[in-house]
Amino acid sequence: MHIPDGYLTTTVSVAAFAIVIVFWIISFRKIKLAEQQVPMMGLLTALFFAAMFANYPVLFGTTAHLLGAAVIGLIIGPFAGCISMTIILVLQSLLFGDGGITTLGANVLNMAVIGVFIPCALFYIFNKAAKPKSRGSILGMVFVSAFVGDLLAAVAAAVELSLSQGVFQYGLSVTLPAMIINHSIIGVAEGVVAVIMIGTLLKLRPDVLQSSPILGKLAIFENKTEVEP
Amino acid sequence: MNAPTSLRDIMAGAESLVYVEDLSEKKGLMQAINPLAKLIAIIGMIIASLFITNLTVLLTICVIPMVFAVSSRVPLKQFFLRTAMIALFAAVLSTLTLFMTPGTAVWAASIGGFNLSITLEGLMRGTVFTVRVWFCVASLIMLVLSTGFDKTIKLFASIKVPSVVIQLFSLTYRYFFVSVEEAQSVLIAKEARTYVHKRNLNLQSLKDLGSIIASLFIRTYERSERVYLAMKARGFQIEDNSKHSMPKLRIRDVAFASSIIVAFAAIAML
Amino acid sequence: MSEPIVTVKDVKFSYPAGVSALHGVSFDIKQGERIALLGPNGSGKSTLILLIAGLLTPKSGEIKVFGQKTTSKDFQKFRSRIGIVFQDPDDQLFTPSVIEDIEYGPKNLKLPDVDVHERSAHVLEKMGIAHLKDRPPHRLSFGEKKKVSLATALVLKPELLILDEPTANLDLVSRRGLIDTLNELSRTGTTIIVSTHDAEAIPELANRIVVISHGEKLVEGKTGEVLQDKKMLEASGLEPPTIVDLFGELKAQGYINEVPLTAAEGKESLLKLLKERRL
Amino acid sequence: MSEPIVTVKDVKFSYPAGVSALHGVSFDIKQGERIALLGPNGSGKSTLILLIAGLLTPKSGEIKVFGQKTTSKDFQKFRSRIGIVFQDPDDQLFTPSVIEDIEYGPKNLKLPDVDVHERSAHVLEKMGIAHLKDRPPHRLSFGEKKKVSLATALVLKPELLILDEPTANLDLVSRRGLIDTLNELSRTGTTIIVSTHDAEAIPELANRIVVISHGEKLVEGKTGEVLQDKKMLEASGLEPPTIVDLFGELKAQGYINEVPLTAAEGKESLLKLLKERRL
Ligand SMILES: Nc1ncnc2c1ncn2[C@@H]1O[C@H](COP(=O)(O)OP(=O)(O)OP(=O)(O)O)[C@@H](O)[C@H]1O
Ligand SMILES: Nc1ncnc2c1ncn2[C@@H]1O[C@H](COP(=O)(O)OP(=O)(O)OP(=O)(O)O)[C@@H](O)[C@H]1O
Ligand SMILES: [Mg+2]
Ligand SMILES: [Mg+2]
Repeated sequence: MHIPDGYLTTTVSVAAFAIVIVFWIISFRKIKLAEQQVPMMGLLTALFFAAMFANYPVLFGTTAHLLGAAVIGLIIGPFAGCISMTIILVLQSLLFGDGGITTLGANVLNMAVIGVFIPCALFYIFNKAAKPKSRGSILGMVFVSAFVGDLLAAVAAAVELSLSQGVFQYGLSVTLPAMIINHSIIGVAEGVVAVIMIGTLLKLRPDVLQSSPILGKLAIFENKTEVEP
Repeated sequence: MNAPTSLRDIMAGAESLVYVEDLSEKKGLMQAINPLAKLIAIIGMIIASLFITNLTVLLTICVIPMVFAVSSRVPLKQFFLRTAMIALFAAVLSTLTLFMTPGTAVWAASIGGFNLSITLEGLMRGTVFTVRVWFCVASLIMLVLSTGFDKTIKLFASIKVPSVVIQLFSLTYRYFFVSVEEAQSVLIAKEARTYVHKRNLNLQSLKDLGSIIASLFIRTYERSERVYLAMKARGFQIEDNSKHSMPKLRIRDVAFASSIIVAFAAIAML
Repeated sequence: MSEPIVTVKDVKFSYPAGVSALHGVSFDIKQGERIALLGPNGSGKSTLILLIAGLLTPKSGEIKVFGQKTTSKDFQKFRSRIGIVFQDPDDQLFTPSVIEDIEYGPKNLKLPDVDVHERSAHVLEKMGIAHLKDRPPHRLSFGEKKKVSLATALVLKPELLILDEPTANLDLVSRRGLIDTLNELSRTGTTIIVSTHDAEAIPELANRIVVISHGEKLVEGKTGEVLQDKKMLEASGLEPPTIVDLFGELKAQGYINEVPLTAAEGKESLLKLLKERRL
Repeated sequence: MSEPIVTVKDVKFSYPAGVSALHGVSFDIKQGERIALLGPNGSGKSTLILLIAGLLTPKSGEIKVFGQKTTSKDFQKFRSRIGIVFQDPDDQLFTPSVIEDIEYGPKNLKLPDVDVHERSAHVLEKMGIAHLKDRPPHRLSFGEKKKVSLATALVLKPELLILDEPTANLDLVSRRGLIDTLNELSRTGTTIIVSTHDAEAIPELANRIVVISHGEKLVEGKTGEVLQDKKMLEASGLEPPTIVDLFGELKAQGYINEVPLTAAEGKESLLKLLKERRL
């Protein structure tokens, strides 16, 4: 989903940067990084950065790699998640040439803003509405959030491309179906990995999730008597 | 290397970074330019190319990244390998255009009742797009290969990125390698004890990936507590006062950036 | 004479950064041998182990394991016959509980359940970790993790067992348990390779030593002989085990003829000597 | 007599899973002391170290460092006076190059550049890692990482230095370098706490020992005395250093009066003994 340089017009690129800068500033203000969180965010970002190199095959011999935006957001919260994903995208662009620099704004908008905030918002709303307690329903919500997040990020990319017809050839009638078909599959993989990861954490280290701004709001954490030191 | 597919990708990522580290330490034209000047010049080149629609002009400017590569001691084979994939993808992406663009047909056929024709305009459009994408990728890759992490950090410092963010970048970079090593060893250890090899994508391999990331996550989380303590013991503060030294902009850096920008602006306005 | 199980022939290896880690190392390991790679920090032991396990590819030269080149496609199949334990125990443990981790391998071997339990019970007891059975691996002390990680490999009874610094961070009792288990495996024909910089532990671990220094093979020989070569060891930043050093001196001064290798032998030989003199 | 720098008073600690790691440990450490926490795997050494560093909070009892409770808010400020090296070197190296890592601390201390360079050059040389200066930490061998991680703490010359298993994975030369540097620091008044399960290394590292077993303090005393108490050590899964064991036997049989602690002393004492007998 990384859009390389040469795919978007300057107008679209600049507009994307403008939106993204607003989110950066908000996120940065919101997280009020405490000292402890600096190494934590750095290390977790590194882990996801590494995990994103793992490719898996999708349709017609194409491959995709993990996006992880939803998982990051759900675990460390949307604001920290946005910063984390941004760091990853910048490193991918400047150290690997994966995704362009002029298109960095658009990539951040798709993957670090839409890809992170949408799943978090969905999960937050679901949780408010349904107050799920069973493992199955919680993980079901995780799946849906991750799936929709990935899909909407792809839709955003399709829109940006279609708005760039000065350099890019296709309009929304082509880009949208293409992206949706592809990402219905990638989205499932994304959702499955998110479910397994969060499921494992629920089992092994619920305390880690308890301090999460999103998952920590789950009803199962509410009347916990045993508190971590 | 006998490792599961996904693992090999992870390791290839780390190796590629190490490769960048090496190249960026060589002595060459691009390595000698101040990273900020380089960034501005490359962005200028990319933006200018977006306004160029003449194929001949585009093909001509493609020489520039190649000249950069040669003068920066980047092995050409590596250079082309790294840039080929994205351009190839752009070419494949353009195939539909060939048929969809109205204009003079250069080739026509009727398949199963459909009238298909490739137009000259379509061909032009597709080629221009592909060539431009290659130019952009090649320019960016030259920035990547000649800069390396060390100088990237200096670049951030010179565009006034907050120091906390720079620290986050450093930590991410450093522990990327730790994560890779951990992922690698976990997968190998697992493989040494798994007797059935599953090559294709299936639920099991996604499950494995998920559970390995989860266990790495727990370890990473716990490690971060110890790293924090180690940092604190050595005087870590969120307002970092150990300023990152930024390389000075010398006359030759300014000359490099401005000449490129002026030249490309001129070409773009042709 | 049986075919060597591992053949390392003029192997050179450099890390991507251009650090040359090994520049031309050759040796053979026969079936059932117990061999120690001894060398100071950074000499290339772990690199050699990764090469033998087929996880790195030599720049030149070749390595054959079970008669198969480690670079060949088919080597994949031989993986399961090799047990490997890394320097860092965390890398080895990936299931939610110790017992699952230990039984993961045997279960994959499709052994009957009874056998799986018997094997795991045996190794748990030997390594003194039976009480940790149901704990999650991340809730263990460093040394406990190390023991569990060794157990996961030992329980498989692989044909070739490769251990990188197995004794680091192990206390006495566990070290004894490890050596016991290695002895058992040896008896059934397992070939064992250990890497270490600690000469002290070698006499009980291995009967042949390959000394590696600065990416080269310095010496290769029987444990007793190599450990007595104090000059060579010190030149490469190592030292003989305390007992060997002490009794080496006594031998040099003509008090004894044979240098003992372990503490127990040493004690015996010294008391004998003193008794003789007293009379 | 000076105030103790560290006071551990009846400290109990359980991990969340309900594992009781320490059940009532007390001891004091005075300024300038070199103390070893000796105990087998899983006895609670690392837990104790984390408690002293203020990373964990005792369930009951209290710990004071520099007269300040580790649980108090103000303890944050004391962090920078404590140097700590964890068992795993990767926790310690968080910058992209060795030299940056070593200079990170001194630079934060706002020392003049000359001093920073002088200090780092000194410690690089002592630990034998000067040639690794510009390498990124991910391109080092395990032992090399361990050396660098020790160097990052040593270079700070902290008032209190805590080392968890410092000698594991270190070869002879580096071990010497470490001991040299610790001796230097000791002379300037640094208090040093090391944890280890390896009695062998203790005589040169510490002059007082606290033996921890199953979460309790078993014994506390001078290095020489504790190491000669073979019964106690063996009961808790440890053993005296080879030399102490050997010469302990000689003493028991009336050959010598004083048990040497290090290999060098041992050799000397034995040769003396043999010369006497020969005459
Ligand atoms: N994170 C944890 N969660 C639960 N229990 C733990 C945890 N870490 C350690 N323990 C347990 O606490 C006890 C003491 O562990 P500790 O790490 O202090 O031992 P140690 O003396 O440092 O051992 P080693 O020599 O193996 O490093 C052990 O029984 C161990 O199983
Ligand atoms: N990933 C790497 N990249 C570059 N160089 C490396 C890497 N790993 C190790 N080296 C270098 O290769 C050489 C051999 O390293 P190796 O890990 O094999 O040593 P070792 O004998 O296992 O040492 P130790 O006792 O410290 O574990 C060393 O000089 C080391 O600095
Ligand atoms: Mg090693
Ligand atoms: Mg410990």
